[in-house]
Amino acid sequence: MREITYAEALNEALREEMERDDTVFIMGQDVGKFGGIFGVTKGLYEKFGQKRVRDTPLSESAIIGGAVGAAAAGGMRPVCELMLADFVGVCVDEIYNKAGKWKYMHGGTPDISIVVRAPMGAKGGGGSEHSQCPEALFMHGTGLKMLVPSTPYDAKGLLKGAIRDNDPVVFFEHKLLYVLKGQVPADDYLVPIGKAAVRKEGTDVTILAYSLMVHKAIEAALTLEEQGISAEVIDLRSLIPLDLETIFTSVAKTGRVVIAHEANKRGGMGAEISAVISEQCFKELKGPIARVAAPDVPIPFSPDLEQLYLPNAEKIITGVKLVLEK
Amino acid sequence: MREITYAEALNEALREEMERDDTVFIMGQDVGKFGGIFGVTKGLYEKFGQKRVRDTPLSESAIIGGAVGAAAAGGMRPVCELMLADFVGVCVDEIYNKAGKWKYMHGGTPDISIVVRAPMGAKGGGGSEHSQCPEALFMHGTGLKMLVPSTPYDAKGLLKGAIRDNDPVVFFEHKLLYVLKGQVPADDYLVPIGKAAVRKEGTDVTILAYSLMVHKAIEAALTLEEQGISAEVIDLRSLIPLDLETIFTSVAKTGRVVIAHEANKRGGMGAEISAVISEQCFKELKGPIARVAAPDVPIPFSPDLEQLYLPNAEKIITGVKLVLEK
Amino acid sequence: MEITKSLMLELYEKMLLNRIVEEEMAKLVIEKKIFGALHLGIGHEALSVGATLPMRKDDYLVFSHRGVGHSLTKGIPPSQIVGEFMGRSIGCSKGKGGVHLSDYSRGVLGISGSQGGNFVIAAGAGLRAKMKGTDQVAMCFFGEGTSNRGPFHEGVNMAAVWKLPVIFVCENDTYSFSTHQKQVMLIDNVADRAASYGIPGVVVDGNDVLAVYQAVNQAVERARAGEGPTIIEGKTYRWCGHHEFEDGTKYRDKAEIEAWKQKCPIIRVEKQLINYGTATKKELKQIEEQVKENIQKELELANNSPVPKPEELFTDVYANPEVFQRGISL
Amino acid sequence: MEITKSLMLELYEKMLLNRIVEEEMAKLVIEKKIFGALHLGIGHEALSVGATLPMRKDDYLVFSHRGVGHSLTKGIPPSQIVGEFMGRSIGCSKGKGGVHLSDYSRGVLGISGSQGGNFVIAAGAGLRAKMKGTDQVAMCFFGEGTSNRGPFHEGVNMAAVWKLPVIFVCENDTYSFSTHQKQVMLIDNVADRAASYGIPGVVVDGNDVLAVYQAVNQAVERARAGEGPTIIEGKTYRWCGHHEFEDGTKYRDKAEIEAWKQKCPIIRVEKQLINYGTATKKELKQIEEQVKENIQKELELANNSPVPKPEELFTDVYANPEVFQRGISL
Ligand SMILES: Cc1ncc(C[n+]2csc(CCOP(=O)(O)OP(=O)(O)O)c2C)c(N)n1
Ligand SMILES: Cc1ncc(C[n+]2csc(CCOP(=O)(O)OP(=O)(O)O)c2C)c(N)n1
Ligand SMILES: [Mg+2]
Ligand SMILES: [Mg+2]
Repeated sequence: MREITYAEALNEALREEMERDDTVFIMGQDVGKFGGIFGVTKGLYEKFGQKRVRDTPLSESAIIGGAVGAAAAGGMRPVCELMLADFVGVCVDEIYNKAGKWKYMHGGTPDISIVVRAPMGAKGGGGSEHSQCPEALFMHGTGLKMLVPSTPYDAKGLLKGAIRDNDPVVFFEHKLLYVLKGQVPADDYLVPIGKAAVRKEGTDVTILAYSLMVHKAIEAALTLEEQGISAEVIDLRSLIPLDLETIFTSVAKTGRVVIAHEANKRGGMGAEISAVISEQCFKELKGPIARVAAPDVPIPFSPDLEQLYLPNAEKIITGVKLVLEK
Repeated sequence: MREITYAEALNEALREEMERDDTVFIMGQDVGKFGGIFGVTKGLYEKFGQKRVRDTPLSESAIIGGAVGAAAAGGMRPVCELMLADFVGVCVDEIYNKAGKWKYMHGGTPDISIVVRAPMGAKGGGGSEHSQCPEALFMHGTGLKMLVPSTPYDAKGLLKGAIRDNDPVVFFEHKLLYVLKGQVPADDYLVPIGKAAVRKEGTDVTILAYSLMVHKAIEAALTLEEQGISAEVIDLRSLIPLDLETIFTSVAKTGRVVIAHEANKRGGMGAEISAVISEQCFKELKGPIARVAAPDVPIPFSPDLEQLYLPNAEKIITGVKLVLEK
Repeated sequence: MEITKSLMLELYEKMLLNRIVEEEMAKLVIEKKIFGALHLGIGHEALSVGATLPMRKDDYLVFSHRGVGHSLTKGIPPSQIVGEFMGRSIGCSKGKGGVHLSDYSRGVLGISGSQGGNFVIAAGAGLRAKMKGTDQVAMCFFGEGTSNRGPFHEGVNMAAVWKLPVIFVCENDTYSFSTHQKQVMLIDNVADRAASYGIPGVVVDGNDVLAVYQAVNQAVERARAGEGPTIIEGKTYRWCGHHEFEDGTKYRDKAEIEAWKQKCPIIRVEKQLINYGTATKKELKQIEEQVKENIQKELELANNSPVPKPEELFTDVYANPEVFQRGISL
Repeated sequence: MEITKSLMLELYEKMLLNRIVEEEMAKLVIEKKIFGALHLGIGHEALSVGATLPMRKDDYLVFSHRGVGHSLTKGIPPSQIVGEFMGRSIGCSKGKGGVHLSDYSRGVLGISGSQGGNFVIAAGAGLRAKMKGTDQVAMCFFGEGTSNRGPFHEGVNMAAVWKLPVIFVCENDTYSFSTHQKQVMLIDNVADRAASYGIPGVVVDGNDVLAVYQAVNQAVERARAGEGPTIIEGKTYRWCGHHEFEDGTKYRDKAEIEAWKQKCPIIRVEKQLINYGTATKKELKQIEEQVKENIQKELELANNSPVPKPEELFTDVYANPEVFQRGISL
């Protein structure tokens, strides 16, 4: 199969869905002729015109609120691009309260069929306000779905699914993944929302990860393998809904869990995942659940400090050994 | 000792701190002559004038961002009132990113000595956008402190401490608590930030709660007592920092934990608390950690549905029995 | 445009309907049958009715917390509005929304609990109409106080740049809760802010239903013709408190309130009808009787409606409900 | 006000400093010694220097992402600015802020990573000055693109209503990243939005450093006198890309860029100095030599500065660090 990058895979998903369904359109800053700052919307303006690939003012409330309005008013499927995931902070009301609650509040009538795409993560010298992984903010939300693909294949398949989904989907792409190449079918396929993928089988410990961290987890698992420790790596892919079945099956097998994410630990995704496991798999657990995550500090600018800040394969290995010892 | 209400206790804290320190001032909608919609700032305008008790435009970004600016520029201690906690959604960037990160990002220089007060919770027919308990949104934040008093005594003592603290403090008051009466010293005292309170001792199970839920937990514990189950009730009071010592000591004693909060469960406060306990007290745990929380749906308006939605003593009892059985 | 007798009578009838339904709702608050915050629009009727009536059924309506009159005028039956506020299943949002009224079959998209969230939603609805190539418009009501929130700026600007068919209607009643306009903005007319976006801004007497109707109608025509948004501001006054938990006298002079009551928009149109010989007292009386009779029936419908079934708590969260997971605990 | 020779020379020197430091920084990006996004202000120097110089050391400065020139003019040594961008401990934010430059000893409060967050921070700084009764002012720089964000509206309005000593300076370079002003707003002048807040709005030639200096100086005087905020807009152009990861030619004509380079603000002041006989070529050359020499020394300082110590990762989060808890895991 041909190999393309994660960014190209996203681009293909957008193109195919826009061809298939003329209610799909794009809104965001510099997504038009410029093609988006990570190139994800490249060529779409030329193909679909400015009506469907809309450069917006620097107005995130208007972008997301406008998308909610267009969807609620009937039948539109806007795909919004936030320039960086950090900027969810200026439109939490629109995502968390409007997109997430307007269906319920209004007795179920409008489908808020929007997708909010946002590039997250540290990539070397972005600093506290340009490097965040804010997914945990939405975990507590209601009415939202949330996807975090780690491969080009999933990027395409999940984005297509998100666009076709009638519910609002927050879609986080890791900046460092855009250039990652992988096999991606040229034709139409969907990756089901709410299904995790077992990336490597193992029997001693379960490592749960998503987005960029999946690759660190696999790296860790391969090193552990050499040391005689068999780690199972699960790529969650979908944070809302979580694929509890796959998680629980693995925990039942290994009895030990490490959760890895790039965002800081306190109140992060790891908290919910850990809590749900200890609620439902208590008897199967042979040791504490470790969270390998960034410390609870803002993201430092200095690339040297940033490296210390970020979780990586080595820290995952330490985490695994910790839960195996206890 | 005299009894006053939670709202009066807060009012007293504000008055005393404003008398003590002329850098303390208040900003918010209708906090002036009107005295705030729950009466918390009553009489302060008359006493301190419009310079220090500032009615603002309907502009939450400007309220919180303005407070951050005033504090960062040097030595001011603004206390902001959001009319309802739900409206944190429109100023997440200011609270989460500016208040929480500007010290670190700027190499440690400015103290962001602000307090953000916000009335939270369902009180009968507020609906999805006027009843929320959004504390979990800030649990993941860095650089913030977060307080959630459950009694008039703590309301005064913690608010005074929050105002004197040099760090940004998010301070959630439950709407239904404003009328609660309790003993409150007329003089100056502080309740230490970061210390939980054991409200009732017990040996079979630890119930962790905060804000309004503390009262439901005590109610549940008294009923359980009659049934021969001895529950320890801990009022967390401070969510950031969490008093892990008190929590762990209790868990070591009981081995069983129920966490109760009003907000919905997924990604809520209970997740972090559960995760931290299962990380650090795994050996002491005799059963799964249960979270008694609202379901993951927006808050329904209908008071009948709202009652079904809300956690209460009965649900806490069910939760306790569940963890005792497992 | 020509003002016909039938239009005037319709305006009159809708204003009466608006007024009386709200008066009844105020009683239901006292009877503790309506919960939560009820924000009465009594005094605002020339705006709620005069600005909503020029809309078609398929136009989009987004209002503020003070939206009972607008909803009635857009055609939601009183039983469904009152029932909604009572948390009953007859409610237009099945009792789940309360003050967050909506009726998607009539283009009523709802309100934003966080004031000001509506500007951007309305822009989005306008965008939908424009992209679909329909000639629908979106109407966005808001208070002068709310015009100081950021999304006003973002929403109006986006609508302006994209020439979206949106009419922003400011119900300027001088107060935002207890706060006087002069405390929160230096300019007198919210509509003057239109200049920041390069669109027309119009100020009208917000108690003159005909003036409102005409100004809005013109803006609607402009919007349908693809010429973009307009800001229309009507100066009016709310007679009651901000909501039914306070009576509005703590921060406003009795004399000021009285003076505005003298300018009652309903009596004004009544006088116009009679003075110009357009209608007789008897005709108007008949309309009033009919309105009242109808309201009583509707109230009964609301009152007899059951509360939502417990399972309703869990429905309508997602379009694809299989998402739902609640785990073991409670 | 009188324009003295020494003022003109100071403006010239600071503009040169601004230009050359940024040119050096561009090289450091290529050498991979500067990481992250560097947004050069080359072309904007008449604004960054002309509008910052009227400030006192104790005045508050809040700028946008394009803030190197402003920081230099406010007195932060080049070593500390470049060092910050290099992530070194000499940096004015100890290498923790990077593009989020600050220096609280010089009133430089920093930038908002989310564009537009600065308006409300500046209003707050102005509020602090006003409440303390000092005559300090706060200066808030922003781009024309960012003037479409909500906090512009909220921050300027609050400053206006409370008559806060804030000067909002728009560096209008027509583009917001790749987006032309005409795509995102219908009016030509951002400063015209001042009318929405009842405050003065002034448009100046943003490449004429003397015009900028005078307009800003007047606004500063007005602010110090307690008369409230002003919006000043200078029309200018950025010569480079939005940041150093793109060169700005994908969405802008080469001819347009060239035309603006012809209007170089530094050459303009150079010509003024020489044509009016205020200074000789030799004098200017001497200044340039000095500036360059100084910059070389400063760059060396930055380059020799160590990276932050590992423990720095955990400091400066709280004023009371005992808060910190990280639990067992990693
Ligand atoms: C973001 C936000 N802040 C505050 C409130 C609380 N609130 C509701 S209505 C209102 C006053 C609105 O005044 P105005 O816009 O003039 O409308 P009016 O009530 O006069 O009709 C306030 C402060 C809110 N709902 N949302
Ligand atoms: C809230 C937010 N949205 C988007 C961005 C990304 N961004 C940074 S600068 C910029 C363009 C700003 O344009 P303008 O205000 O005109 O300033 P200029 O770059 O031209 O100096 C954008 C879109 C951001 N930092 N914050
Ligand atoms: Mg009003
Ligand atoms: Mg620009």
